[in-house]
Amino acid sequence: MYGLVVEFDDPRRLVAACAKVREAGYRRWDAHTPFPIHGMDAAMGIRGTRLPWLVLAGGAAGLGAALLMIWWMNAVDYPLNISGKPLFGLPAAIPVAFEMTVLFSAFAAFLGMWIANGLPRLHHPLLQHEPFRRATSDRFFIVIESTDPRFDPQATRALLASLGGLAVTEVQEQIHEEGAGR
Amino acid sequence: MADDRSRTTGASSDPVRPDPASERVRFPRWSNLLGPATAVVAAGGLLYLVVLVTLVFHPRNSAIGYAPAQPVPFSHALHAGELGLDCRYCHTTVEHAAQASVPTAETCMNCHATIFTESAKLLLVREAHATGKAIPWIRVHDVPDYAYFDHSAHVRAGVGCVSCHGRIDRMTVVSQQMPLTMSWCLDCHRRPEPHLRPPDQVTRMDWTPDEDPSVLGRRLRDVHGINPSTDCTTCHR
Amino acid sequence: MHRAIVLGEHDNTAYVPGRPTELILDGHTFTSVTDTVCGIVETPRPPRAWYIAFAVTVSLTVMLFAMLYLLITRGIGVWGVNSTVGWGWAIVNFVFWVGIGHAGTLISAILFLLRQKWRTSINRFAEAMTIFAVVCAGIFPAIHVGRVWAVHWLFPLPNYHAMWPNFRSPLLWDVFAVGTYATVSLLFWYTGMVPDLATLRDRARTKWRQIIYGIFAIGWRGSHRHWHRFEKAYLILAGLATPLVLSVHSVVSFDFAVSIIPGWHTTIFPPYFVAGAVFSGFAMVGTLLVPARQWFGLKPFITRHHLDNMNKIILATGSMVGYAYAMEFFIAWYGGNAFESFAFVNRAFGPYAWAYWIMISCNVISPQLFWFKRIRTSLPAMWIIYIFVNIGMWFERFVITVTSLSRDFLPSSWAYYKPTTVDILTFAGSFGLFFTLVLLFVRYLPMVAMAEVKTVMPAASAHGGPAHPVGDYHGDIPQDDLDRGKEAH
Amino acid sequence: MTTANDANLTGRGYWRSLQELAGSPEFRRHLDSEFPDGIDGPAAGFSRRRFLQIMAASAAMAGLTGCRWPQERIIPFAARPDGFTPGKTQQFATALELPGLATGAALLVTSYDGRPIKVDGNPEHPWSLGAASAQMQASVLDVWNVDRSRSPVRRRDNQEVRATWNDFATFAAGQFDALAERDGRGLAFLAGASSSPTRARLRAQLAARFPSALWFRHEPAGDHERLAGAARAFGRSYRDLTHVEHARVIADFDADLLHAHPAALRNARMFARGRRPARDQMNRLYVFESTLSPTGAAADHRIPLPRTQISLALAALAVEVFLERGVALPDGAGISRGELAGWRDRVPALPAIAALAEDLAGRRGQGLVVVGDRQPAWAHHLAAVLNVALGNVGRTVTFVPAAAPDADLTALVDALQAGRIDTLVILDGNPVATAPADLDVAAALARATVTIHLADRLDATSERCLWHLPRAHYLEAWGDALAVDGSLLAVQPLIEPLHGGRSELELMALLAGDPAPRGYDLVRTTFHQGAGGRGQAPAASPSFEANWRRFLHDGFTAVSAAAAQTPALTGAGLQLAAAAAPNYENLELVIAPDPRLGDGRFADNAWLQELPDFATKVVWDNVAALSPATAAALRVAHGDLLELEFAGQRQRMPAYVLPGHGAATVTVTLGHGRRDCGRVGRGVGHDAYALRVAAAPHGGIGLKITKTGHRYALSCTQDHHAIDPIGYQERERRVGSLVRQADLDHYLAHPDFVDHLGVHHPPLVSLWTEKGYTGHKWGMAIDLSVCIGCNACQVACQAENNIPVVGKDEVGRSREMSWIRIDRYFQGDPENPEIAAQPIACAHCELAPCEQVCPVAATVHTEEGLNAMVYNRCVGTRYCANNCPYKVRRFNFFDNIKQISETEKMRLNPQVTVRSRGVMEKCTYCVQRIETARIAAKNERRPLRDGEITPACAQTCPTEAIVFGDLNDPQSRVSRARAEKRSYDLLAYLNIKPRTSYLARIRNPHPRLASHGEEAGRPSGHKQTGA
Repeated sequence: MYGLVVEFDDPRRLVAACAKVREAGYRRWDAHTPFPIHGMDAAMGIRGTRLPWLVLAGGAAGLGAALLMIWWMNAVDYPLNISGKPLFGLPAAIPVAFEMTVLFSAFAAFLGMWIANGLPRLHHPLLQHEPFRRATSDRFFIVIESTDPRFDPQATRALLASLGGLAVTEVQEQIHEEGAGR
Repeated sequence: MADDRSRTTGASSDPVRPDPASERVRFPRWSNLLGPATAVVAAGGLLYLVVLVTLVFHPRNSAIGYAPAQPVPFSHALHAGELGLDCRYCHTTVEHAAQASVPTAETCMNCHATIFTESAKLLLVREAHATGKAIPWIRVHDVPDYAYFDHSAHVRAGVGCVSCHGRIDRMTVVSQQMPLTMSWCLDCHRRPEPHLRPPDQVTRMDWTPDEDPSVLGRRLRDVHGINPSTDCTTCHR
Repeated sequence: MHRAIVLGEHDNTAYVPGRPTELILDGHTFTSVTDTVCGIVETPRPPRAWYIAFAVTVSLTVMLFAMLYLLITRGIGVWGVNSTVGWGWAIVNFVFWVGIGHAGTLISAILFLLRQKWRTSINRFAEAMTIFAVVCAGIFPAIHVGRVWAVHWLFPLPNYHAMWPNFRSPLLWDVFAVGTYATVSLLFWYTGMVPDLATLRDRARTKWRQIIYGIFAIGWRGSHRHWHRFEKAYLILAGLATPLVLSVHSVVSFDFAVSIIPGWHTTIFPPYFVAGAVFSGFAMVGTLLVPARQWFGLKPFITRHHLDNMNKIILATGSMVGYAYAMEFFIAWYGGNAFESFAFVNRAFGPYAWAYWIMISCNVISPQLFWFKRIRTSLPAMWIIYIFVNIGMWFERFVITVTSLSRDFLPSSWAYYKPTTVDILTFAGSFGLFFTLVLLFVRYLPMVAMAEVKTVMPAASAHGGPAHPVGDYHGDIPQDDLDRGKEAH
Repeated sequence: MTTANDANLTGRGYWRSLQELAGSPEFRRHLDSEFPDGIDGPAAGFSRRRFLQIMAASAAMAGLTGCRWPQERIIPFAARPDGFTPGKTQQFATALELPGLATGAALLVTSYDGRPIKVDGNPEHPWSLGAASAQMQASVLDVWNVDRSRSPVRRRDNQEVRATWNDFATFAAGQFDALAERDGRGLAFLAGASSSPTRARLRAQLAARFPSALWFRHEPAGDHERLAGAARAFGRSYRDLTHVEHARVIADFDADLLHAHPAALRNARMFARGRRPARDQMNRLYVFESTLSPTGAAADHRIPLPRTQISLALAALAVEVFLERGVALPDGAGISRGELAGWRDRVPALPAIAALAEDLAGRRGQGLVVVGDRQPAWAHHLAAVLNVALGNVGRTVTFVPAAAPDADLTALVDALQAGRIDTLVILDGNPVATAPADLDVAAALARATVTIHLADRLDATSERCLWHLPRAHYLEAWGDALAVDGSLLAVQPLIEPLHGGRSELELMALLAGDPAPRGYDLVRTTFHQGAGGRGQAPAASPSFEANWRRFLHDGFTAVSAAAAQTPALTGAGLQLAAAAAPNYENLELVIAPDPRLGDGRFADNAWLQELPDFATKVVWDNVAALSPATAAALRVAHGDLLELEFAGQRQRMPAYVLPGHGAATVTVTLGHGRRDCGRVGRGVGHDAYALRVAAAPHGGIGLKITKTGHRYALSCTQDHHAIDPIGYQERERRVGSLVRQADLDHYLAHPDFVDHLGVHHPPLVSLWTEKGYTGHKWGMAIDLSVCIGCNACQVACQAENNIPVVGKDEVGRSREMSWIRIDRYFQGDPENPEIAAQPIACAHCELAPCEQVCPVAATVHTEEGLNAMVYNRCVGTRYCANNCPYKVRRFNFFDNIKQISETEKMRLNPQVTVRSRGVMEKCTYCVQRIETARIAAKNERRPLRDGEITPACAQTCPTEAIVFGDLNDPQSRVSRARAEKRSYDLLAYLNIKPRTSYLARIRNPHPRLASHGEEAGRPSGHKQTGA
């Protein structure tokens, strides 16, 4: 078994429920919603991500790479007298430098975010859980994984049931194929 | 009416029920490797492309070693090597013209009027000499037509024949030894020292300086005021 | 509560003090939003109109490639350009398409940072349009060079000529600017689309839809820990895209501004080009949205309020452009440079006056009609004005590029430029490509950003009342919002 | 031996080396065109040179075989001639007789591996001085023309049958022996004008063999009037020899002294040397002409008149000089003061005449009065009288004896019709096409049983002759000629006849009974009998061989100054033939040879066809030129297709409204609209011979014009489209600052006047420290005072730099390729404007706007400040051209080099890369010459000398208007030129620091005459017009 799932049809209840689950001291649990809901971070106690720092690093790298490239190519490797202008002039380098800064930071943000989220991940027990199909449309879920230290089939099920959701269901690790693979 | 449709569906809170007809597709566990796999393939492919372009397609590989069979099996190894003929004996204009010029049949006959007069290999030469119909040699060292190379300028400056043509004196069949690419030319135009020698030693194939070549090179530069230009117009007109 | 009805549509354009406008009408629920938007993609057969349109655009696209083949096999000579006017329609089209490509990112990024909730209904569409416009734009700089097979020399790739590109050239800046812009717009668009792709995946009926949408949804599960990083990344991308939008057309304008040609050599160009780009971009978005919302039942999402806002932006940017035209003239006169002032007199009264006055009437006069609310909210009126603006902005680029070149310093080399059939068909072809992509988009991808729309629905707020767009964390909620949130339940 | 360079003759080699190309459509098209049908022309008669060409070509064409780039062949000589270095150019002295002038021009022809590729003037010869006209230079192209006839052709019952020279020899033997039997009765020769002594000698031989053979002369643009006039004045026919260097006052009556005159090259040079802008050092030029000529443009006073009124203006001058200025009538004037007085009321009153008379009378022996070939004999006579009276003869003008012209075409036609001729040998020319329209030569030819035509093409005349014989080009044949000063010139071949042609001399010798004539021997014999070896047998005189060699080396033998004759007047009566002035009802027609195509002999020359006409800037066409007022009066618009009717003849021509054209006069030019020439010229333009009548070969009063209602598209290199009012005003406003000029007095008063004609701008500073130039610093200076816009530089550049010809349509689209162009501006009164000519080529700006915008660094600066254009790096964005303020960059919109035949590719200059499709090109200051000179100097371990490097344009410039050199050498000519006060930079305010600067034009008008177009000359205050 992968874990226990409770389904909601109203974001407000979900927020309240999340707070309870957190107070219950679970760690390996998560909420699944079709859209980001205000106040969830607080309710779930999610700490701010460090992504911005990664982006900053990316941008710096882009800027450095650009300036270095321009300077080396036009002023060092094959210096050419073009319009009698200096071999390397910052003003002329700014547009390219700027663009490369943006490009690198954008890649940092994009890749960084997906990698941190552990995506792409096409295979996931929840994706095989039939009711979960509406998690991207109009239903809201709380999942507590069976690997959580505090996980106890009965107690956890009771807790979830008490949250005022629609139904509490089990999510199997694997539906077909070699039964319980771990 | 489009409006209506949206309103009705909007009104109905009937949720999307998984259609029994469509069994839900489940991606197998290994599909989680697709992400990393794509990344690896992309990176690898890029690397491969770079290697391909920089190493495989480089003229170094396409051009070097080009050794076409010539109409007359003339051996530089024999003439320049064993017999030790000076390059300029045949390539007469190398010191005062852009082209080194391939010798005339007459030049060949200077000797071959008296030796190997019957040799079958020399048939074309004798014929050429008799009829005035030239021998169609095949060009080996062929720079692009928009690049203007001048032998005299280089020979007078003291760049040895070897530097571009290699050990001709060891070639039975002449083959290209250098890439003859623009970057290759530039290397020498930027740092000529290692290739400079006293002008009288230019045609000596086996010449080696008795001091550090770059030191000698620097001295020769100063003496002869050699400062090769990397201006485009030096080679492209 | 009662609402004014215009043409059987709810008019939510009225400003009621103390109450924010409803952005989603007809009491849509999360479910119905999903149904409506996904429904468009999921219908087995699209309306016949779609097939007809598709047939037309595809054939135009084929013609585009035929023209390119002709160009590459015969030479630039098949165009109308000459020794005096070295740049003709190719460059005009390039600037035109790049300009159009500005609305998308502007709507997604800048309006996002400005907390403009109404953007959520149209940003997906606008972003898509951006990508397609940039694709069309990208074609022209590549093919307008004399030796297409050597065009990769514009990139700093190692080579055995030991040669590097010249980073002082605005054309090289273009390569980087447009390249970056295309890439970032694509990332931005795709990132925002992943949750909706997941929705489509989960609703998919057939195997292949599940697989394909499944792959592109990269296993999105709506985990809130993911949403957290997602929002941050989205915010950052928006923050990056905003200066990018401004930079791209600035750099494009450098192609002209950095030169010495009278009429090109103008410091006002960067802001003026950006304003013009936004102007033309919104016009193109409108041109597409007005029919789209009609055909695909998106009126509740893309409401008159949205269109009204867009028209206001068009009015604003249109006025900026008009100001720029005036200022150009003023500076030309005030600067006292005989060549410069002639360049502008010649624009307005020389051989190309016809083009100039088309530009003025379309770009400066027609958007002024949007001062009138009647026109601003009338679908047919606004659509016609959109078309005018599109035409006018193309002519602006034509006027700038061609008139300046055709009469520069030495009267001896003055010449007149006439496009050839190839020029014209190539341009028409680029429209074919653009609309082909648009049609494919509306057929296979969610036209409205469902996840984002849901966040601005009343039911979405944890405190009740309309929630705030993604990324908006600490906006405090006015009291009456809370009340209305309650009364909704 | 062929070289890498030879391969680029095809322009293809240029591609092969671009690996990227492999996939391109370009590549595939090459594959198709890779194996052309070999070399044009028969491979018979293998000579070494011939062999070389073929091998060179085939090497160049050795297709794209193998994955490496294609194999090139190296074809060494079997035996290399002495002093020949493969790949190095050689120069040979030769000479060319231009159509109609019957005077030779000494030339120096450059040959590369046995292929003549460029023609220049012979710098040693005093009447060429290294200059060459556009026609002379373009003549090299005709050698390689693919439409030249390939073999003799015999006509059997209207079937053309290819024959051989042997066939003809056998035929001739029979035919002419028979003729010799009856003393050549019924035999006639038709020839062009020629000064060749050998031809004279052979003619004597022919006369000896056929005593009663008749001789006729046909020159469409001949100098009969000149000779006749001289004959009346001096009792025998002379040609006047002008010595402009001694002339301070020059009166040119329709003579185009500096351009179309037999001595134009030296005249122009000496005229220029007499234009130093200093007190009492400038000559003064008065020009009276109907249509606009370069001489007119250069004049201090230009008086446009109908052609028929010009001789009257001359008469008016005579009246003024002899009656008002009290100059004594010379002995044998042939007219009395009384008679002169009678002229008074018959001549026009022109203010300029009084001034001119004053100048001439005030400067006895320093004046010069010249009259053009289209003026009547009496005018030439009168001019002679004036020159004698003013003491000019012997100082500014001397006389060279000339053979009296033979009977003309009319006489021939009569003789033929009268059946007095059964065998006609046409040695030169194309009478059927170039005869007056009212002279039916074709029918007349039919009356003769045997007609033999020697011509370079199967033309209209050949088609009506029994025999057509291919004529050798002058660069293929031996010959000789007399220069304008009477010095003997050598005509020697640079190449074996490509198509087995023979020269006029060889044919004459053959007919004279020499079975196997060799041109070499013919000329050598003449030389031996004449200048060379005083009669002794060659073997006998040791000096002869030396003389002969020297003769061939120099290309001429100078004549002693004593040879200049100053004959005395005979006193033959001077009659004034007054013609009524034309008016708008009764227009005057002027028929003149085309400045480019001559009488049509150059119609098949693509360079000359695409050379913009000096005045109209029209290419690939000729026009009916008329003045704006005339056009307005007749309600004719520029570009209307007109129907001209003159003396019962009709022809359609497009109207060209030409400022400064004679009033009520329409000028048309000959040589266009030929239907019987090769591909290049066939049907280009409109045939003006159709309007010509034998009675009035130069036209006359009585022209009727009707509008056909059609418009006609003309291709011009300037004013591409009808200009609107705004553009017109702006142009008027700018010209003064582009072409800066002033009258001498104003210049002397304000030497710095040029600085006040440009934009007033703050001091020009760069935002960065500018690069200094140590070592050489190439630059150019162009003196607008002496540039006469003769176009010679443009052709020189075209030949030197392999500049493609693009054709009428492309020029119409403003896609002409010329690297140097001559801008021509009119200013002021449209009826008599200022005309300014300004050569424009790349100025190699130090802060070149073109360079910074090139994304691939294909155009960059060299250490010596050249603006280098690297074709093989160019990707063709055309950004550089856009950003060039002078618009001197040229783009290859199509693959121009593929348009020309493999044969013609043989003449491309291997020292210059052939540009392919999609690349930009422009003037390089002839960098190939710079590099060659530099390497030579380096090899000799010596510095470059000033003047050692001369770009093609400067080399050929008749007036030395273009000077090139090192700006870092204060002593160099260019530095000194730029140091002059009147030197200015075009568009300097852009701070682009051009390396080419201009010297303002200084004019020297008569103080009492308000100089026309003075607003151009005198800057009124500090107006801000352009740069």
